[in-house]
Amino acid sequence: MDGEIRDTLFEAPPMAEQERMVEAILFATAEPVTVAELNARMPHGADAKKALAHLEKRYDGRGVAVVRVGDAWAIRTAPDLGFLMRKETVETRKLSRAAIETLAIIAYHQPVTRAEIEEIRGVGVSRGTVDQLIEMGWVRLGRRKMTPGRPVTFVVTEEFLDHFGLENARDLPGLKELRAAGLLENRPAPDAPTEDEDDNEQSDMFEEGQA
Amino acid sequence: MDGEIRDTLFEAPPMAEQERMVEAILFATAEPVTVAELNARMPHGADAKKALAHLEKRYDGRGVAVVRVGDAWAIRTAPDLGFLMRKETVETRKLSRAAIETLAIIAYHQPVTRAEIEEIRGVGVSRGTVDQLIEMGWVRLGRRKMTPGRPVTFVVTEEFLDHFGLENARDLPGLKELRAAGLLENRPAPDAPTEDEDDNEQSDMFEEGQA
Amino acid sequence: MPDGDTFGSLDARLAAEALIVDVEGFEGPLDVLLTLARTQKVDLRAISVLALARQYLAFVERAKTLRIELAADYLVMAAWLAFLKSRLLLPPDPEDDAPSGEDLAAHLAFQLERLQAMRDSAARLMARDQKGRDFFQRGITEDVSRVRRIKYTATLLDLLQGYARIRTKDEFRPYSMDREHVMTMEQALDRMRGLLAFGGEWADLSTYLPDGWDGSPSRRRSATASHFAAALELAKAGKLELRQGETFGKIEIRRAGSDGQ
Repeated sequence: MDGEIRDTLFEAPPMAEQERMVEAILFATAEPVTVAELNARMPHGADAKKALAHLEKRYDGRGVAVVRVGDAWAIRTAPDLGFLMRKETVETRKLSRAAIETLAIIAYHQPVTRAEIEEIRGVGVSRGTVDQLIEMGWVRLGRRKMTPGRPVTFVVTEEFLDHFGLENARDLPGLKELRAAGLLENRPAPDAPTEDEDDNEQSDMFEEGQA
Repeated sequence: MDGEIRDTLFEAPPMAEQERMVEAILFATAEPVTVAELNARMPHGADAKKALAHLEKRYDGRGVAVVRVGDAWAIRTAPDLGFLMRKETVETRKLSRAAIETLAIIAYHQPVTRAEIEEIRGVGVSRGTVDQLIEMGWVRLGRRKMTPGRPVTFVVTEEFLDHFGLENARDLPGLKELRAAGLLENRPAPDAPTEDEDDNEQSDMFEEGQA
Repeated sequence: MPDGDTFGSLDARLAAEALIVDVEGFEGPLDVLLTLARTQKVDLRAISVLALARQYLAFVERAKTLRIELAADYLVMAAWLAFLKSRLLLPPDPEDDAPSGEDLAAHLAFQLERLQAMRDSAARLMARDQKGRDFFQRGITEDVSRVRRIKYTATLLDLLQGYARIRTKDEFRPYSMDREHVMTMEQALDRMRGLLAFGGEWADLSTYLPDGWDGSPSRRRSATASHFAAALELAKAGKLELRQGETFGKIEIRRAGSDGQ
């Protein structure tokens, strides 16, 4: 009797059952759910990560798919069926060219300061542009840079990854090629005052920012 | 190639494809969807009703189910997994003084009736207090007393003994032992005048009232 | 390198003319330079910076003739390019340790290539499947309802104290009434020695205070201080264990060696 109680208390449900649970939780929400949260909501001893792997495979090729967004997971409709959802289509505010370019620079160069964005675009970045991206939930403040003045940096959010169907920021299209071509380097101008001590910091922080 | 395009234009997509479509539409739509609406949204010639039947079967026993809501259809959490949609937080609180005293009386005097508890405490015992102790599993109903009115009695449970590390309710220290332990140390000085008692009691009450 | 003069003359003027028409549509001097560079119809890496400088300067000249006011940063760029042009044309001065014209030109080419790369990336990003346009999130969501469950607990000491409290009411007057508002450490030590027999579980030191001493602040202070001192004494003697979760947190005590129960 005592032993039985202990079993139900301390033994995780079978994997098929865990898979059903992950399925129910992911179906119930529009936002991606982290593995930690899944584990917290499932019975003691459950292995959400493993259950997720099973579920992902199960939905392969179906009308909806299990997708990874940063360290969270969500169910989304298959992109090839978008034409059926005309009714659900959300009109996104049309972004200006400046906003789109700024967004791309933040995504590819993150964490990046306003000064660095301006240096890349060769023109001032209006407050409203970054504010708009923050308001849309695609950009947020990152850690301050350890350079004089400790300027704030900008990074992209999980919502950005979710919106563009990216598993994580390393999956940005062409990122590897750009890096190999040296185009993501923060190369100081030869005639710039020589206080740029953060040449390499940029690419280092980029990796860390995604952890 | 040309032929293929014509096929997709004029012939209904294969049933597996239709099933994917129904799946995506039911997933993404904010309300349950009728068969008529499904047909209207799917390519010409599709048979939503049939596709729905396939989908319903596919989700049989899964973490979510295809269910009928009025004359429309939706995907919903499987009924047995509703508990996953509740987040339970446990807050530990100390038992109230009244509850502890009532519990102590039951432990020391079991089996004991409500009237007896009130007599020992010198104050009424609310129904809620005893109910709380019963709900906690520390107190249960004992045999009825063979006195007029056959009142119910209360006794402590195994769980109570377990919680307090007692083999038996008789192991509770007696008055003499409590005194030896200092719990009944509040012995009056043998020569204390009795009217003093009243005085002091008053001042004590006064002080407590200020706290 | 293509002949710079070609760009400096007719072509450059034509290109400049076209740019002037919609100067409002440009996002700064780098944007103009990038557009001009495209007229060279070569890979950005093979661009003639000298030709580009000439094209840009022609663009600024043209604006001046047409009395179109350019923003300051366009003019700053013009001044810098004029300087760069002279650097590129004059033989390097061995005395001068400033960066060479070639270095400056290479950096400008890098900036243009980087801006172009970001533009291409932005276009690729926007061409991806997007949520709410190509793929969709769940339409019917279920909120997680929060249920708060309260678990009540009590220790054996609470129980015994509770019982003692009731019995004391009939038979005894509370001890505290016979004293001043001061409790000595010896008194506390005496009490706690006895109480500890039931203190197998961690309990807040304040639960050990006697009845009647938790009312007025001065009495509570005295009782707390004496019990705390007594607890330290007993801990020193190895009779009890003390712990405090955080600074200013609750001080909890239990009988020494209660672990192995």
